Amino acid sequence: MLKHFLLGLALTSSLCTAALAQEPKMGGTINAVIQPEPPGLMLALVQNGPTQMVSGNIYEGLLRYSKKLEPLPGLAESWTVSPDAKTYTFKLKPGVTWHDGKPFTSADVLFSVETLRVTHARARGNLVQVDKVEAPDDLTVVFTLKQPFGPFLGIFEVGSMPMIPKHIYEGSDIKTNAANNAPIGTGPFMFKEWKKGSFIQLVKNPNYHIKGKPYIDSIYWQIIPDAAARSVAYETGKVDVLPGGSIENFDVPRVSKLPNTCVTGEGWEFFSPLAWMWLNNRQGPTANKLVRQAIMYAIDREFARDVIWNGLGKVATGPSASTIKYYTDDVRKYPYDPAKAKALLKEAGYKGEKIRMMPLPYGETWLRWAEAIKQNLNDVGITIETVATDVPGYNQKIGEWDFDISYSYLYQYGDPALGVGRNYVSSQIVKGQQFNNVEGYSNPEIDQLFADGAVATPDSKRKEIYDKAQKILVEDVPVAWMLELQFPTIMNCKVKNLITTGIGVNDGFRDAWIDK
Amino acid sequence: MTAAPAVSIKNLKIALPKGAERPYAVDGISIDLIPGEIVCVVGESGSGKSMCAHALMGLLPDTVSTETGEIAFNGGNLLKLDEDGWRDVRGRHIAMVFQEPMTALNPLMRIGDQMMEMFEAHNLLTPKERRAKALGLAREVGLPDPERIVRAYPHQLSGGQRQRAMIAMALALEPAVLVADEPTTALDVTTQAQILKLIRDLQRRRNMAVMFITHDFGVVADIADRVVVLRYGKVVEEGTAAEVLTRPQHDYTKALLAAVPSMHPPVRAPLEGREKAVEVIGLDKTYVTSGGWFKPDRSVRAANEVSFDILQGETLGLVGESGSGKSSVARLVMQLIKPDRGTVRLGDSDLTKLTGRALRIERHRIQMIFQDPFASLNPRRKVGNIISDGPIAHGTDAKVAMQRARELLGLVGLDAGAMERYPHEFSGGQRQRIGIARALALDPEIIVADEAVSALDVSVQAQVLALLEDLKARLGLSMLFITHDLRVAAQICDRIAVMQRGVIVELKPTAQLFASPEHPYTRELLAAVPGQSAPPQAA
Amino acid sequence: MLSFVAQRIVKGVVVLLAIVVMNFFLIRLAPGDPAVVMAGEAGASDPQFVQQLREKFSLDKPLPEQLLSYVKGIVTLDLGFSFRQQMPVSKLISERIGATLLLTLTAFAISLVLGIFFGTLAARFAGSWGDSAITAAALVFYATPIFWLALMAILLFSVYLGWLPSFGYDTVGANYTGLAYVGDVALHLIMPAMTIGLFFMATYTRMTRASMLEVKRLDFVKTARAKGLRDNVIQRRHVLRNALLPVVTLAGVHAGTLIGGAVITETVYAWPGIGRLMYEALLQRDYNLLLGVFVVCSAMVLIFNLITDLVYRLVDPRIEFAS
Amino acid sequence: MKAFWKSMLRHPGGVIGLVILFITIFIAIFGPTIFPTSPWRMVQRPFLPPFTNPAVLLGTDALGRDVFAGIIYGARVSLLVGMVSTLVALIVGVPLGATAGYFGGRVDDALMRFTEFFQTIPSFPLAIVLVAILQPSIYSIVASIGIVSWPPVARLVRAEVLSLRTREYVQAAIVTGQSNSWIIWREILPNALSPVIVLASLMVATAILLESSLSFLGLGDPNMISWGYMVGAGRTVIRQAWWITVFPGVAILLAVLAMNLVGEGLNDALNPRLAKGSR
Repeated sequence: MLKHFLLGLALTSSLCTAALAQEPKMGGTINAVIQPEPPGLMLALVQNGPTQMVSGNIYEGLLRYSKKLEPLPGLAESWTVSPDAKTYTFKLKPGVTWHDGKPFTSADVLFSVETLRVTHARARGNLVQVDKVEAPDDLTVVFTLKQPFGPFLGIFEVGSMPMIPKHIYEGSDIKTNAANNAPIGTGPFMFKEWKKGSFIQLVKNPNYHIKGKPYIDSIYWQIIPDAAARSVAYETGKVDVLPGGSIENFDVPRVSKLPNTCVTGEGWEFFSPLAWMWLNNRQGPTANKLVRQAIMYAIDREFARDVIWNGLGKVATGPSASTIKYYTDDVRKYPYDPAKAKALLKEAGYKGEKIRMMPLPYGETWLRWAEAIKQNLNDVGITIETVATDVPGYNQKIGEWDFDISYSYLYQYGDPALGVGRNYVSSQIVKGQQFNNVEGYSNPEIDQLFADGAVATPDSKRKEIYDKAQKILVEDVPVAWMLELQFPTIMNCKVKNLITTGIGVNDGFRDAWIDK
Repeated sequence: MTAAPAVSIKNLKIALPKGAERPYAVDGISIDLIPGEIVCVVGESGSGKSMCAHALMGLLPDTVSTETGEIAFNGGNLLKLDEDGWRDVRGRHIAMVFQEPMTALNPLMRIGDQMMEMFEAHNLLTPKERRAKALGLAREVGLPDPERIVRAYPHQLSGGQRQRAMIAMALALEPAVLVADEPTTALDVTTQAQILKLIRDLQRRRNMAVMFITHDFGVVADIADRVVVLRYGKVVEEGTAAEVLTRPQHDYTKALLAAVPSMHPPVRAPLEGREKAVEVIGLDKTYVTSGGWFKPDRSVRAANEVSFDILQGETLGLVGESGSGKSSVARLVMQLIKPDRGTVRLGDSDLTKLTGRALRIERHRIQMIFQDPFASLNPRRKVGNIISDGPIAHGTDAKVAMQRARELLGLVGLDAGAMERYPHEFSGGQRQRIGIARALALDPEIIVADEAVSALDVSVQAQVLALLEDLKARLGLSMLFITHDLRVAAQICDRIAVMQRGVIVELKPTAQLFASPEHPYTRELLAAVPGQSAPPQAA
Repeated sequence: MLSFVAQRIVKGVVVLLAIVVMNFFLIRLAPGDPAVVMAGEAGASDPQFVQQLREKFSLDKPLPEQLLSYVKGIVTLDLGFSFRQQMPVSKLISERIGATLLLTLTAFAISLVLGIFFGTLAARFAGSWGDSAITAAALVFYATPIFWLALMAILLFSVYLGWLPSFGYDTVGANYTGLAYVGDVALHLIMPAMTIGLFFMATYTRMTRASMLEVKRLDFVKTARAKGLRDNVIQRRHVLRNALLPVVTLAGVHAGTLIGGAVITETVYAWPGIGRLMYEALLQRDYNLLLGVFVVCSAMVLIFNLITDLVYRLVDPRIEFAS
Repeated sequence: MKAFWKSMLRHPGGVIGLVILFITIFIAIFGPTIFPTSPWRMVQRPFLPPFTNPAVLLGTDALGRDVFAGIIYGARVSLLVGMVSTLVALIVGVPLGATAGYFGGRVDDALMRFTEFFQTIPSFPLAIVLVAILQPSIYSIVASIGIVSWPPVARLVRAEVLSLRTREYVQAAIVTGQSNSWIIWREILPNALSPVIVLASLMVATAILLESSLSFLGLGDPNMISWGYMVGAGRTVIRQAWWITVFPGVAILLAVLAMNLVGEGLNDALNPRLAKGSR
């Protein structure tokens, strides 16, 4: 049954691709689900998932990225890199205007960079290597780095570095500026209305800088808090697009099979979410490498993929997802092998001490997964006590290292220097945070490798370094990697060309159109 | 005299549901109700008298059923009527007045509206005429300020006014027959006298046939033309009032009549020179209800400078109508409520000064017998415990206390087997005996009896009174006897204090009080006691 | 009567302040704070970022100081600023409360009217099969978990029959006006209102029935029968009116609590009300918003209690306007 | 006692309720011994429909776990939560109500203000907040349900005590020199018990519903399987696997129904006023 379903999935995806050949039609409205309701739409201030998804239509970044993560022109028409890999020059697209009609210039880029350095934690990290930013003319921006930084061209996506209008925010308190409630960007859609608890409406930007686009007149982001109700809304034709993660996994196969439904797993390449179990390396049985390895053998990851994730995604082989740069699978393998797990536990001298497990409170899928793993671990003789909490409690407990086993899935942003190293180098063992080296793994060799990898040139050198790092990490099992996740986007087949880049729905509905 | 009966009940048999103490509530009763005549149906509780009244209205509860018999009215048999037929009869031809006027009136409707319903029920008159009629009726039954009363709600009226309103309602359609089910039982004695007079007058004026249910022979003597005595659902004696009251034939009737206490106090042994058992000086108690922020507080003075004393071996009666403060005084004396001012002195100790443990210890010297034999015993404790709990609390060994309880049960005329039983297994009179045993268990010096016999049937009442007298004499007790019933007071008290609105208006030796009452209120009370006039002569 | 209302309002304000203080501390006892939550959502959480957020929300100040400034705000009817939504709490609540009031009051009205109707019917024919059917149905609705009922209703009416919309307050993007808009909202309202309503309807049905059977036995009903009144007049005028008193009391208690209690229904039907807002605020540790919702809901409870008391006093002449 | 059972058994609803209740209690106590399969164990392929495989009679859930085992084990948690949280409410409410009712005056005023205060805060949201603060576990759930449900108990007990306090047998106890605590425990509370028992039986039902609602919102104890958890967990797959929600849903319905029926039976049996009257 599972196989049949996968086949169907592939088939519908290819049908969608075939549709590309058609001539886009103008007009129409798309109803999409947004979950949860975003706290705000000002991308420079708020960066959670739903905000990015909605505001990706309003704001734009300098670059976009293909599904293979190659940079594509965005607000920057072209770019050059100096031979020493320390100077990046961007040529901006001429004739771009903000939603209020004012022109978009290099001054806006400078202003955005400086603002984001204050308000956008991830941008701040990404810009650490930047020495200065200059605007020789209205349409040119030059970034000068302190030293070469391999992933630099990968930080200009709209969510990572949105362009915000200088003329509106300059001189005001950006946090309380009234424009935050009706954000102004350069994107293909403009903010129209937000009825709290019901919907957010965006309308076509008639002066968009690509003539003829966008095709759609209006987008309604519908806010429906219950997952079952969301799938009913799709089923009854009230919404056309279910972005990844908006319905429970268990419901995906059924909804996918509804008539006139297209499903795609594409559009997550840039983020490459990788799920793993945090294993506390500091204390308790999980401080022992053998126990951690035993856990890797004990959990049935194929079962999790096939049953809990409906066959979507891939079993992870190590700290990097297979979609990001320098990935290698030439590492130690951990197949499902309870017997080996038991042997390792015996060797480690584990005697059934209680281990606390804190599931990720992100909905039914994660709870089911934790239950399945609990059962897996029970089967090899590990005693698990589940600790329940809600999202804030989870964040706090993770940040304070108050767990034995927990879960997370993190984005990798295409490059190990951006999204992998942070979880394993010892300089990232900082209390109170949730996306760093929470497990407390400390290995000077790894520290050195990641430090070198970020600034090494050329690419082949970087690959060598990261290959080595992956080998060591997989042997040590600082965390138990589980799956490369895929969040399928489900939509009515009349919606065409929705996902065109590696950023997927978050990159806006610029190219989408409706077949009538 | 031989007018045709308005209604005649013939050989009526009403079956009780299975498992009741007897098969028939009413067992072959025949009664004729003749226009212009008041028939009193007399009996003790459970005699089936109320059932008769309800049968006449077609208002029997669903659990009972009429088995045989006939109620002949207007050439038909009422028992054959369907619900529509009954509706036509009720109110229009036969009307009824109930015992408890407070609950018999709808609390959410104005008095006038409830009167007007009478006409509405039978589609008579226009609303405007109905209103005028209601006003007229209110006037006829002597309600003060009728314009205001018809707009008032039941709770705004006094008990007597409510009963007048009920009577007005019953008379609205000039029914041929009026059924009055203990209409004065819930009322004070002075009010009772007025209501009896009202019924009598109206009956005369309208030439109605009246069926008057009562347990009180005093009332019978005042109002009845004819008397029917019931016992266990059967008629034991029937005749004119004069015959039955003066020359009762049946033993039961005789016993009932004999049990009615006389208005003439017996001669009592003088008590001069004895010591004071209790001294009550200047008790004051005011109840205050907060009126909210912008309204004055409302206050009721339950006891106003109340002073008296009781000699050793003496019974002091405290007499008054409801609301006179006599029960409050009993509770003040018992320290169940604390007075605002005043002293209760038992020998050398002042109870009002004691609190907490000290008071609890001293309490055994003064004990109380309560009014309601059903409410005064904890239904969830065995009789043995009820009696022995007090002594045990005072430190008596449990075994000794139990033994003593057994003896006390014997003393009040119950056998020791009662120890292991629960209160609900006893009759009202027996319960009151248990209550007396409980009071005696602590070897008190003084007993406060608060309406101790008021809830009992007249024959049982006589027995309990006799028991009290006997015990008092044997144990040398003093007693504060609170009652509303002057007849009872006359029989048992050495002295009587009459209370009105928190004040003792007169305190005198019993015989003297009855012979020459001084205070107008005392006179009024004495005059209102039913059954003093000679039985009415048969017309 | 005015003094009664004034007195109640002053008492209510005192209760509200106590609720503010208690909940203020209670909410802060929960693990995690809004800064941590927002940092978590942003996918980045360096200490600088969290510290910025804390400062922005004044969470770095000592608790008593925070409380004092919050209470000061409350006194001037300012419920503070929502950390997460970047908006005054009063604005967020006022945007939502209309939907909640519409939902709960409709549910309340439906349940009260139908409940009394069925309860009266059952009491009138006590012991008949109709009575048994009503009583049984009431029991079943009373015992059904509300979220289960909601899911089943969506399946039946939205998916299989396609009669009713499954979510939302109105048809988004339809831009109906006038009567068409009212009709559209009404259509959306039916299922959520019935879901809440059925439970309470069951309660009122049972209560009305029991109360009527009790009143039926009272003396004044006998008086009414002795007058020769028709049975349905007796039932309506004498039995029902008196039987409704306890129902009114209970309904008053419900009317207030309903407003905060619609969390589940609002969630399942995506109804944009404050029950959901409260739950979301809790999950985001949006202290001010959560407190604000509590204060408003509690105020509603007090207002409805007051209304109930006033109604009660109008219906029952025995109670006077004193405390 | 005999009379009590007699009148209880006269009430057909009460009998049905008692039967269901006893079966549920029996399952809660002995079920796990009789059916040793852990409800967490993945025993079959996921989404196996009911009545197709006798080994998993009621089918399997999204992970291939036995729904029947879940119902059996869930009975224990649901009943436990229902009863213990009611007990908590009684432990808070009864002494509070009794104290207020017995001593009256300022004590009464203060305690009743306190009760009103708790009644003013919407109860379900308060329960949610409390569980969130204490973090979901069987203890926090029981505590929160108890905390939000005691005010009606306190009010009922107070009203009962207030009326019983003036009863003559209570006055008799005072007069015979009994202490306050003796009077409250021996004379008053035993007689206030019947309405409290009736209320408690209904509260158990409400608590089971509350627990299921909390579970539905994801605030259940993850170490214990309860019916509410099963419904909550199954709701996302309600379309393809109705049995995952329907069976535990029916279990909740039956248990709550049983408690209500028992409550009504108790009410009629313990309330002589109703028992005597014609029905």
